[in-house]
Amino acid sequence: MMSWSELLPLLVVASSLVSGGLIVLLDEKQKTARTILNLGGAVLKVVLVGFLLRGVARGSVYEFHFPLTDDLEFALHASPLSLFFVTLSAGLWLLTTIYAIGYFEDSPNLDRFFAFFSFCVCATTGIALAANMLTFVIFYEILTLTTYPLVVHSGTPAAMRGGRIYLIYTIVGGAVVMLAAVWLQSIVGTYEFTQRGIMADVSPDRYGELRWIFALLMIGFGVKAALVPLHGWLPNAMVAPAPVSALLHAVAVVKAGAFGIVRVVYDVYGVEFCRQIAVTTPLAVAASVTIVYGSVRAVYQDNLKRRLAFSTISQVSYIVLGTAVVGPLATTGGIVHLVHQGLMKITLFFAAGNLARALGVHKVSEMEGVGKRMPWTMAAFTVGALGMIGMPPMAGFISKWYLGRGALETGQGWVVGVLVASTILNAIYFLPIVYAAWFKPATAAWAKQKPTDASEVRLETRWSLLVPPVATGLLTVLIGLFANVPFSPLDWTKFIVEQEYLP
Amino acid sequence: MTQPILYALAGAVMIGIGLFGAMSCAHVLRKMIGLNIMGAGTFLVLISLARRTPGPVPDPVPHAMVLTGIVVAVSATALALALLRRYYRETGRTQLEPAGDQA
Amino acid sequence: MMFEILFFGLVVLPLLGGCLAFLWRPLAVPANGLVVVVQLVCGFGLASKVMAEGPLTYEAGGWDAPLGINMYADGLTALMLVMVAVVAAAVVVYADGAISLSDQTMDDQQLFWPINLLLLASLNALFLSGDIFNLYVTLELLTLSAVALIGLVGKVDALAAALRYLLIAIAASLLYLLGVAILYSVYGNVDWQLLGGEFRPDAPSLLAIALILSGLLLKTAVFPLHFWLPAAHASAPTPASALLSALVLKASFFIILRLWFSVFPFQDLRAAGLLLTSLGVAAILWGSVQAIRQTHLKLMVAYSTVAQIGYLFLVFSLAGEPSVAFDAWSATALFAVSHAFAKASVFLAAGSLQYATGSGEIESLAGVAQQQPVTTLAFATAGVVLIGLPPSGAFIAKWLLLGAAIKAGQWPLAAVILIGGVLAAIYVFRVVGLLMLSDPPKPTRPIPGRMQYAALSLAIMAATLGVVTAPALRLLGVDAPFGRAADQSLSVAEVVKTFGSSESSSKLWTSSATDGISEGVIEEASNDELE
Amino acid sequence: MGEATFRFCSVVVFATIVVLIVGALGAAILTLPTEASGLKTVVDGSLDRSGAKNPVTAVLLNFRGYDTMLELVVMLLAVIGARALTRGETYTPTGAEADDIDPLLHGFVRLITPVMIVVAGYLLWVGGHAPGGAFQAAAVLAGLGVLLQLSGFPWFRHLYGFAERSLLISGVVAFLAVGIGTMIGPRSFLQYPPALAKTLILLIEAVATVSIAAILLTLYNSGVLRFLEFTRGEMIEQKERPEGVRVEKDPAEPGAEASAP
Repeated sequence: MMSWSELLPLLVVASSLVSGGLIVLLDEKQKTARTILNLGGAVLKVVLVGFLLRGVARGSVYEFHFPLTDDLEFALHASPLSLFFVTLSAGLWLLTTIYAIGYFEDSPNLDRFFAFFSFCVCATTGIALAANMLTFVIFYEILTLTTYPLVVHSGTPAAMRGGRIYLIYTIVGGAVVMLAAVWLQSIVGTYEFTQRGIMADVSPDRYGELRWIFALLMIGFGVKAALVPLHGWLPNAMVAPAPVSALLHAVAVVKAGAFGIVRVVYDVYGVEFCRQIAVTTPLAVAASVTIVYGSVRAVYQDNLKRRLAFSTISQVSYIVLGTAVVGPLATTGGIVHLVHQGLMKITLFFAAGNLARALGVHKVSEMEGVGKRMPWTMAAFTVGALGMIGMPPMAGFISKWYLGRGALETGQGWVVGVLVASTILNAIYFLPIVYAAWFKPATAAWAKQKPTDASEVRLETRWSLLVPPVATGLLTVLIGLFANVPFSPLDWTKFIVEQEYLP
Repeated sequence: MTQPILYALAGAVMIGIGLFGAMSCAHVLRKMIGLNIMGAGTFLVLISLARRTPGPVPDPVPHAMVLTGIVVAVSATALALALLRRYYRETGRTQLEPAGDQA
Repeated sequence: MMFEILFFGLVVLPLLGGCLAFLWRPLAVPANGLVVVVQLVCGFGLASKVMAEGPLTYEAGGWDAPLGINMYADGLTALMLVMVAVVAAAVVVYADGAISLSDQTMDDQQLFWPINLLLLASLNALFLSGDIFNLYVTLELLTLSAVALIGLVGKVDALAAALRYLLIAIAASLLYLLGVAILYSVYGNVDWQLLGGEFRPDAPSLLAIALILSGLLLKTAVFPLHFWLPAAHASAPTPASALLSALVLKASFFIILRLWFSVFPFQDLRAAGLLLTSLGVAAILWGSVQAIRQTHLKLMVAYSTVAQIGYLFLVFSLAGEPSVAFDAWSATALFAVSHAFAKASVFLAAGSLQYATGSGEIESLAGVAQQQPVTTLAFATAGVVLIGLPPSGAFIAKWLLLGAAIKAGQWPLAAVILIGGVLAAIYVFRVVGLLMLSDPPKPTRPIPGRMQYAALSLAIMAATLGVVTAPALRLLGVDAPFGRAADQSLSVAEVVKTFGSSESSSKLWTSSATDGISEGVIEEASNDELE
Repeated sequence: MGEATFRFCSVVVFATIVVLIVGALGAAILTLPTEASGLKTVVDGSLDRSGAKNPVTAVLLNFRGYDTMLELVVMLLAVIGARALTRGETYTPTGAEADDIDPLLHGFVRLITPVMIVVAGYLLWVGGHAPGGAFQAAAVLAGLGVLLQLSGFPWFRHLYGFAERSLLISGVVAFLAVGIGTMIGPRSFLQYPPALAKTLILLIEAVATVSIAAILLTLYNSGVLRFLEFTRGEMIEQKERPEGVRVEKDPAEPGAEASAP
C-alpha cells in the first residue's frame, strides 16, 4: 500500500491526467460537465499543491519511485525548487482555465482542447517534480506532444505551419536532451537531482565529455527556453489562441526549458562545478545575446502578440542569466524571475487576448485610445508592461535588482550593462503602447461584438476574461511590494539559494 | 570422392541452376520452375548426405525431412500458380513489374 | 502439465478452430473470438509461469530431442506470445467490423477467419519451437497464410504484391532449408539447444550461418532486401497489413535473434554482426526517407516498417560489448513488441481512414479529425510511439539502445537512433497535421465503433507499454543469452577470467538459467581456489 | 543505361551470386566427413516402439509426427488460398465438349479406376515397413481424380461445398483428434501408447491419404479455368497492350499443361 508521502506527488501530477481523460470521454455538447471538470481539476491541483507546500515546510519528504528497468526508475520528489515551479504552474493554470473557458465559449473541438490543456499541465507538474533526468525527459517530451494540438487548435494553415515549426524545433531539442541525458548516465551511472550536483566523484579526465554534455543540454533545453538562435519557433507559435499563448509563454513550455537549465546547473552539475569547468561564461553570453536580441526585435513588431513573443524570448533569458552569473544574489534574481516573468507575461497575454476578442485589435497601431474602452484590461496590461521594464514596485524590479547586485558582487559588471540596455529597450517597446492606449484618441475602427452574456454588457468584456488579468496584475504589484514577507516567491527563493550556496 | 558426395555436388549445381533461373527469368512461371529446380537440388543434397552411413541403410531422418519439404514445395508452387493465373486473368500479364522503391 | 495446456491453447486449438472455421461459416467468428481469448490467457499464463519457474520445455510427440521435436519457452518466447495474443485480439475485433463493411462477395472475405487462425497457430508454433527444421515448416505455414491473406482482396496490385512476396519467400525458405541441411549433416541434429552446445565455426557451419541468415533476412525485409515489403503490406486488406507488419516480420527476426545469440558463436562473428547492424542503419535512414516521400497512406506506413525493422538490427554490433549486451538485447525485444502494438494500430487506423475518406492518398485526409476523432487519436498516439517518445516501450528501448551505443563507444549508432526518431516525427506529423486541419470540413463515411476502438486500445497499450518495462525485462532475463545487468554486478570479466576462456563462459550463459548463474559460478570458483 | 546493358549487367551479377553460392556449397560439401550416420542409430534404437517398421515412416508419423501434421496444415492453407483466388471454380467438360470425349478413354477410365484405388491402398499399407505411405497413395488417388474429371464423369461434380471442405480438413483434424486423444491419455501430444501406435498411425495415414488426395485435386482444379481464362486473357492482352511494347508470346503461357501438379 502506498503511503501518503508517496501518493501526494503522484496525485499532483495525475490529477490533471484524470480530468483530461474524463474530458476526452465527454460529448462535445456537455459544456457544463466539461467546465466542472476543468475547474474541479484546476482547483483540486491547487489544493493538493497546498498540502504539498505545507508538508515540505514542516519538513516532510514526498517521494515516489517506480522502477522501469534494473537501473532506471521513474521518480518524483518534492524539493523546494520543484515546489516553486509547481506552485507557479498550478496557480496560473487555474487562472488560465477560467480565462480559456470564457475565451472559447462555443467554438468547436473544445473537448480536444481542454483534454490536451489538462495533459499539458500534467506534463508541466511532472517536469517540476521529476527527481531524475529520465523522468524529466519523459515529461519534457510529453509536454511537446500535448502542446502541439493546442498550438494548431484553430486548424488554419497558418496554425499548422506554426505547429510544424514548433514540433521540428522541440522534437530535435528533445532528441538532443535525450542524447545528453543518456551520455551523462553512462558516465555517472544512475542519479537523482541533488543539490550541488553529482559530479564530485567524476575523474577530471572526463571533464571534456561533461562540457560537451553540458553544451548539449543547454542546446536541448535552450530550444524550449527560446535561447537565440534556437528561438525561431516561438514567434511562429503565436498564431495559437490567447490562452495557449499564455500557457506557452508563462506557465509551461518556455518555463520548462528555463527550469531544465536551472535543474542542470544547480542539481546535476552543481553551480560551483559549472564554474570550475568553465561553462558558465558561455552560457551567460548566450543569455545576454538573447536578452538584447529579443528586445531589439520586439521594438520592430507591430503585431502585438509577436511583440510579446520577442519580449518573452528576452525575459526568459533573465532566468538563464541569473543562473550563469554564479553567485547567491544573481541566482536569487534568476530563480525568482521564473515566477515574476510568468505572472507579468500572462497578464500581458490575457490582456492581448481580451483586446483581440472584444475589439479585434491585433496590432500595436490599432491600440490608440483603447484604455478608455477597456480600462480594466489596459490597467492590467500597464502593470505587466511596467513590471517588464523593471519599474518599482512591480515584481520585475525585484528580479532585475537582484540580478544586477549579483553581477556586481561577482565582479561581472558587463552584465549590468546588458540589464540596462534591455531595460531601455523594454521601455522603448512598451511605453509607447501604454501612452497611446491611455492618452491618445481612438483612431482605429474596432470590431463590434455582440455581447453574449450579462456581464459583457455591464463590463468591458465577460467577467471570466477580466478576473484573470486583473488578478495576475494585482499579484505582480503585491509580490513586488511585499517581497520580503514569509512564503513570498523571493523568500522561498532565498531558502532554495541558501541550500545551494551555504556550506 | 564418394558417391554420396558426388550426388550432393550435383545437388549444389542444381541449386545454382535453379537460383539463376529464378533470378534472371522474367516470366513468373519460369521463376517458379527455377525455384522448383532449386528445391530439388536442396532435397538432393539432403538425401545424398544421408547416404553417408556406414551400412546399406541410409539415415531416415533427412528422408522424412525431404518428404516434408516436397509437400511444402508442392503447396507453395500450387498457391503461386493459382496467384499467377488470377493475376494473368486480371491483367493479361505474365511478368511482375520490377520491384523497387515506390516514389 | 502446464505446457500441455499452453500447447493446446496456443497451437492445437487455433488449428482446430481454423479447420472448423473453414468447414462451417457460422463457426468462423466465434472460433476466432474463442482462440483470441484463450491466447491471451495462455500468453500471460506462460509469462507468469516462466517468470516464476524458469524456462519450460515440452516434447511434441513424446520423444526427446534429437529424435523428437522439443518445444521450448523462455522469457523471450513468452514475451513474443503475449505480443501475438494482444495484437491478434485487436485485429480480430477490427476485422469483424471491417468485413461487415466490405462490398466484396461474402465468400472471399469470410476466408479471412480460417486463414487468420492458421496464421496465429503458425506464429505460436514458431515462437515455441525448439527445432530448426520445425521452424522451417512453421515459417512456410506463416508465408502461405500471409500470402493467402494478401491475395484475398483479389485486386491487381495485391495479387502482384502477393506473388512477388511468395516467390521471395520460397527462395528464402529454400536458402534457410539448405542451411539447416548443412547443419544437420555436420552435427547430426536439428535441435537448436543441442546445436548451441556443440557449435564450431568450421567452414560448413559458417556457410550454413550465411545461408540461414540470408533466407531470414529476406523474410525480415531488412534493407536492401525490403523491396517486396511496401507493396505487399500496403495492398493487403487492412487487418492482414496489421498482422504482417506487426507479427509476421517479427517471427523471422525472432529466429535470427535466437540463432545468433544462442546457437551461433556470435563473438567470433563480429564482422558479420557489424554488417547486420549496418543494414539496420541503412534501413532506418532509407525507410524513413522513403516514408516521408510517400503520397499513399498505407505505403507510408509500410515504409515506416522498413525503417523500424532497422532498429532491431542494431543489437548485432552492440552485443559485442559484454557490459551492454543484455541491455541491447532486451531493448531489441522490447522494441519489437512496442513496434508490433504501434504498427498494428497505425495500420488499423490507416485502414479506417482510407475507408472513411474513400481514398488512400495522404492529401485526401485533410480535415478528417473532426469527423473521426477516435481514429485520429489512435493514429497520432501510435505514431508517437513509432517516433519513440515516452511513455512508450519504444522510448525505454531507445534509451537503453542509446545507452548501449554510447557505452560501447559506437557514436554513429547513437546518432542514427536519434535521427530515425526525428525522421519518424516528420512523416507521422505530416499526416496528423493534415488530419487536424479545420477546413475544409470533410464528409466521411461512418466507421463501426469496434474498428475505431480496436485501433485506439492498441495505440494506448503501445503508448503505456513503458509502464510495464520492469516486469517485461525481468521476463526477458529468464534464460537470456546474457546475464542481466543486475545479476552481472560481479562483472562478466571476473567470471570469464575464472573460466579461462570467453568461449566456455558464453556457452555457460546459453545452457543454464540465468538466475543464480553469478552465484553459482562464483561459488564454484571460490571452491576451486580453496582446494 | 540501355535496356540491353542493364540486362547484361544483371545477368553478370546473378551469375556471380550463383557461382559464389555453388562454389561455397561445393567446398563445404567436400569438407564434410565422408561417413556420418546422423540420427540413424537413435532411430534404429527406438524403431520397435514406434509402431512402424519402415524407419522413414516412423520418423514421419511418430518421432516427428508434429512436423507432418503442420505439413498437412501447409497444404490446407495452400488450398484455402488457391480457392480464395479462383473462387472454387472447377472445370468439367460439359455439353458438346463432353460428347467429344473418346469412348475409348471412357472405357479405359472405367477399367483403371478400381486398379488405381487398389494401388493406392497398397501403397498406404506398405508404408508401414517399406517405401510408401500416405503421400504416395494420395498422389495416385489424386491422379485418378484428375483422370475422372477430365473424362467427364458427372458424379464428380457433386463433390463440392461442405463435403469437399470436410475432406480437405479431414487429415489435419485426424491428426489433431489423435493428438488430443493422447493428451487426454495423459501423454504428450501425438505420443502414441506403444501398443496402439501401429493402429493409430494407420488410422491417421488412411484419413490423410483421402484428405491429401482431395487437396491435390482441388489445387489442380484451382488452376483449371483454361477456356474461360484463355479467351478472356487474350482479349485483355489485345486491349491493353501499349503500342510499341513487345508482348511476350511464350509457348509456356500459363496453360493447363504447365500447372498440372
